[in-house]
Amino acid sequence: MLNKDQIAQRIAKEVQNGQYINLGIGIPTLVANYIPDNLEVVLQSENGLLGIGPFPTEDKIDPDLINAGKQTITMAKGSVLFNSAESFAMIRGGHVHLTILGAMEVSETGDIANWKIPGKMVKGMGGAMDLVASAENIIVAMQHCSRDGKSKLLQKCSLPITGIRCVKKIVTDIAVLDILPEGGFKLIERAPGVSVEEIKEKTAGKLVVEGEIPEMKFD
Amino acid sequence: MLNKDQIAQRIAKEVQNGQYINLGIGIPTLVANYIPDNLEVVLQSENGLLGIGPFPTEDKIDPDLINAGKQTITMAKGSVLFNSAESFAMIRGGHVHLTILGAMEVSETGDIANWKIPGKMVKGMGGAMDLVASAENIIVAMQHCSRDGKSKLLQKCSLPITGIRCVKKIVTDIAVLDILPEGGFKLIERAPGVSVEEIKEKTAGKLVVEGEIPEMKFD
Amino acid sequence: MINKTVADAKVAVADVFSDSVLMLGGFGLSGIPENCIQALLEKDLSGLTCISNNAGVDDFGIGLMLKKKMVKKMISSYVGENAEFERQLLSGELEVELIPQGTLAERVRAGGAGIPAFFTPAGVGTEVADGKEIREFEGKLYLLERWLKADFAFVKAWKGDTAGNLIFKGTARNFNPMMAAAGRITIAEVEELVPAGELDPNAIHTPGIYVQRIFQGKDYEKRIEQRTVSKR
Amino acid sequence: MINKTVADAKVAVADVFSDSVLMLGGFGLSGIPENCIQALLEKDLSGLTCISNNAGVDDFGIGLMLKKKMVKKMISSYVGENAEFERQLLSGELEVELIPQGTLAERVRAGGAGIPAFFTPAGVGTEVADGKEIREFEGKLYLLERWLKADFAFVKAWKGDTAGNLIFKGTARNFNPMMAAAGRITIAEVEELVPAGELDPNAIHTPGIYVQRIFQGKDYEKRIEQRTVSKR
Repeated sequence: MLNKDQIAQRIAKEVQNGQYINLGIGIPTLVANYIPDNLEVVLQSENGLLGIGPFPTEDKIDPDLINAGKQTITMAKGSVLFNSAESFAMIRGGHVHLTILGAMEVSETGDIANWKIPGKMVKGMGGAMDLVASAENIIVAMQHCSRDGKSKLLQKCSLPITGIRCVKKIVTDIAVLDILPEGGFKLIERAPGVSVEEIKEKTAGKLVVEGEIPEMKFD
Repeated sequence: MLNKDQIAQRIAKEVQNGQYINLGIGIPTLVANYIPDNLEVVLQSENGLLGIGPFPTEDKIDPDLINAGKQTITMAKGSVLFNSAESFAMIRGGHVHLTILGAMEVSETGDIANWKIPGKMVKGMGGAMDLVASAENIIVAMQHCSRDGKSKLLQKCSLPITGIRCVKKIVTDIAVLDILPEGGFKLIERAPGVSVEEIKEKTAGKLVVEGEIPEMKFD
Repeated sequence: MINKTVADAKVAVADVFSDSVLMLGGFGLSGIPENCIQALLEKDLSGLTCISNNAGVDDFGIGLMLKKKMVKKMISSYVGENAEFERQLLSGELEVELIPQGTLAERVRAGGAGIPAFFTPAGVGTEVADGKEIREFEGKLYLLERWLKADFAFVKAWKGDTAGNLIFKGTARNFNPMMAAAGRITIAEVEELVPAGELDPNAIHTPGIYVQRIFQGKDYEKRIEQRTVSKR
Repeated sequence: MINKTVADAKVAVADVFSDSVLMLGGFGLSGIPENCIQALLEKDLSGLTCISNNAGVDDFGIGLMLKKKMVKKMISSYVGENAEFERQLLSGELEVELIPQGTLAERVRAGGAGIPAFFTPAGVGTEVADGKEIREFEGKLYLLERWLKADFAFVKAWKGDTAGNLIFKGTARNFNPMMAAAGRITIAEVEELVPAGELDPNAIHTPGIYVQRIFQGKDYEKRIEQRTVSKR
């Protein structure tokens, strides 16, 4: 089973040179730590920055420079600032190549639920609905099952939906899976030591297994 | 009968302190020369400038600084540059207080025709349709009659329309007229030496004359 | 150039009335109109509708207005951690309309730009689409969304001039420029107010045409929500 | 930061193909992509659709492309004085779609911003409204207008960096920023190309995300259409 950093590390392998990328809060934020130095990519913060740098040292903290998770940040070389309308124009217009975000549930047709649990205090969808409705390529980082052992990869989401037919790939603590255009979770890789059988058991939606499923490799 | 400069001079009297103003090509451009120095107004150029200054001296000409008539200009103190979408956002959003433009015909309900003559080469409407559809206050500068003596203040425009029910006031070479909300050209002032009779003769649309009509005064 | 300077926040907000619709710039606590919020707190107001991406925290920003029960309705994309907010929401004292962040930004932009409605993909297939017109363009589904406008917009900029031209700093820009354009009366507070003509006309973010009043604010706290540092 | 520099205009336009849809920045002859237009003239192209506010003059700008009969259709707001344009239009060789200038700007902006359609008041009651959906909002009539996008967008900036970030000068900005965002492939030519990191991130007009290729142009003529001077 992968820990959060390993999920992030595995997702980082999907990053390609020259991409503009939006990283959601949580595990997705960790992906930045594993993007190889030889790749030139630009991280977008939807509150108005292209070119997120590392967190600041104590003396460089600026309250006027935060990311979408409200954390203090720095700007990378060549970065650019803009307003929220321009930021979502970029997102909606399909200019961001890759969006990585967390989820509570994903359906076998690529629907995602990640903003609301009925009966609990609703905090709002923030930019998630815009991101999932707009991005060409969405990778979800999530735990395969909830704490009480229920699969979060379902035939149909049970929670209120954030967006429909949008997720392309999922990296969980036990597997990497693609969403097939015709529907279904296609198993691509297993976490080290995890069997196909276990993944089958833990996937409530339609799982497609073809041929030998390799174990993930970490450098 | 007023000449073009006098029409501009009369229109300038309608300008109020603190207004943002868009001046069309032709007579409207001349209005800038007659705005009293004690009024603080800002002239918009819809190609991307608030704060048009005087024409440049020979040594100050900059091909990257033109007005909507493609004339070289300068920038007034406190001016600001922006793109065409922002410029028309200002116009469409009703932020420009006063629009002054020329017309070929105006109807008694405030329709204006000023962009196209059937059978002649069509050059395009430029920003005119946006301006007339958006502005709260539109003043038209025009000749009362065409060269062959036909009235240009009509019951209904004969030429293709630029915008409907938008003109509020007209200043011609012989009269100042308001468009009444219920329809009709209400005569406000006569040009020096021009009789009400003559204005009646030259106005094809419904003319409303109430009480004594004063002569225009020029300082 | 038209001079829009007013003395201070108190003068600037003098005519704000109960039951009016307000827009307040900022993302989290970054770029919020601190001085105007303080001045609003000192007025006897109620029934306000506040359009702002977030709702502050319990003891800062819009959170303080909630605590004083000035706010009837919040229109936001994310209302975050705010115990008093939660209490009022659950008790039914406060009405909340949650809007996707990009849709919120675009609706406010549309309000300033005279666009009464536009189509966006955000929210298709979700409860956000309930009751809204859905239409297909080039094989993809979109929702029709309406503009947002306000009686008063409060924005916070880094520098401003007496003509109302504004320059923001860092990510404190966020919703401020669109809200400046969407307010019937827009009040700008700035860290540094300079005479018209001192800002580079080519580097101004918000043209002064959108701003009706401007003043130099003071005592900015600029509270940080998530102080995150790296060691090196 | 991603390096988008290409050697020159010739390399930048190498894959432009016949029958493609182009956007070209500029207002009149101000801010037009002179180098790219020259490079396009040297290619064997036909059937192009050109979206540009104006159509150049007989011997400069898009006028030269018209003369070479590369253009099938112009989408503009004002086509001005251009004898060859007029001849081709009257003979039926050239198709022209005239659009109100603000609608053109907003349709291009919508193309870049992923807004497939929006309502605008411009053109209500005129022939521009023919065949378009009309709807009333708050007592006023509006037309539904669609986005515009292009296979290639050509923009001209004053300064740019290797990451594609652009700063324009004066009123030469005009349609360039929206077109940069609305092109599938956007090619920026700049008067001065600097390494990424040298432009003020807070003063950039077009974020580099919209630009796929950038090069430093040369021999800018910057022709003036209406040279107007004052004596003092």
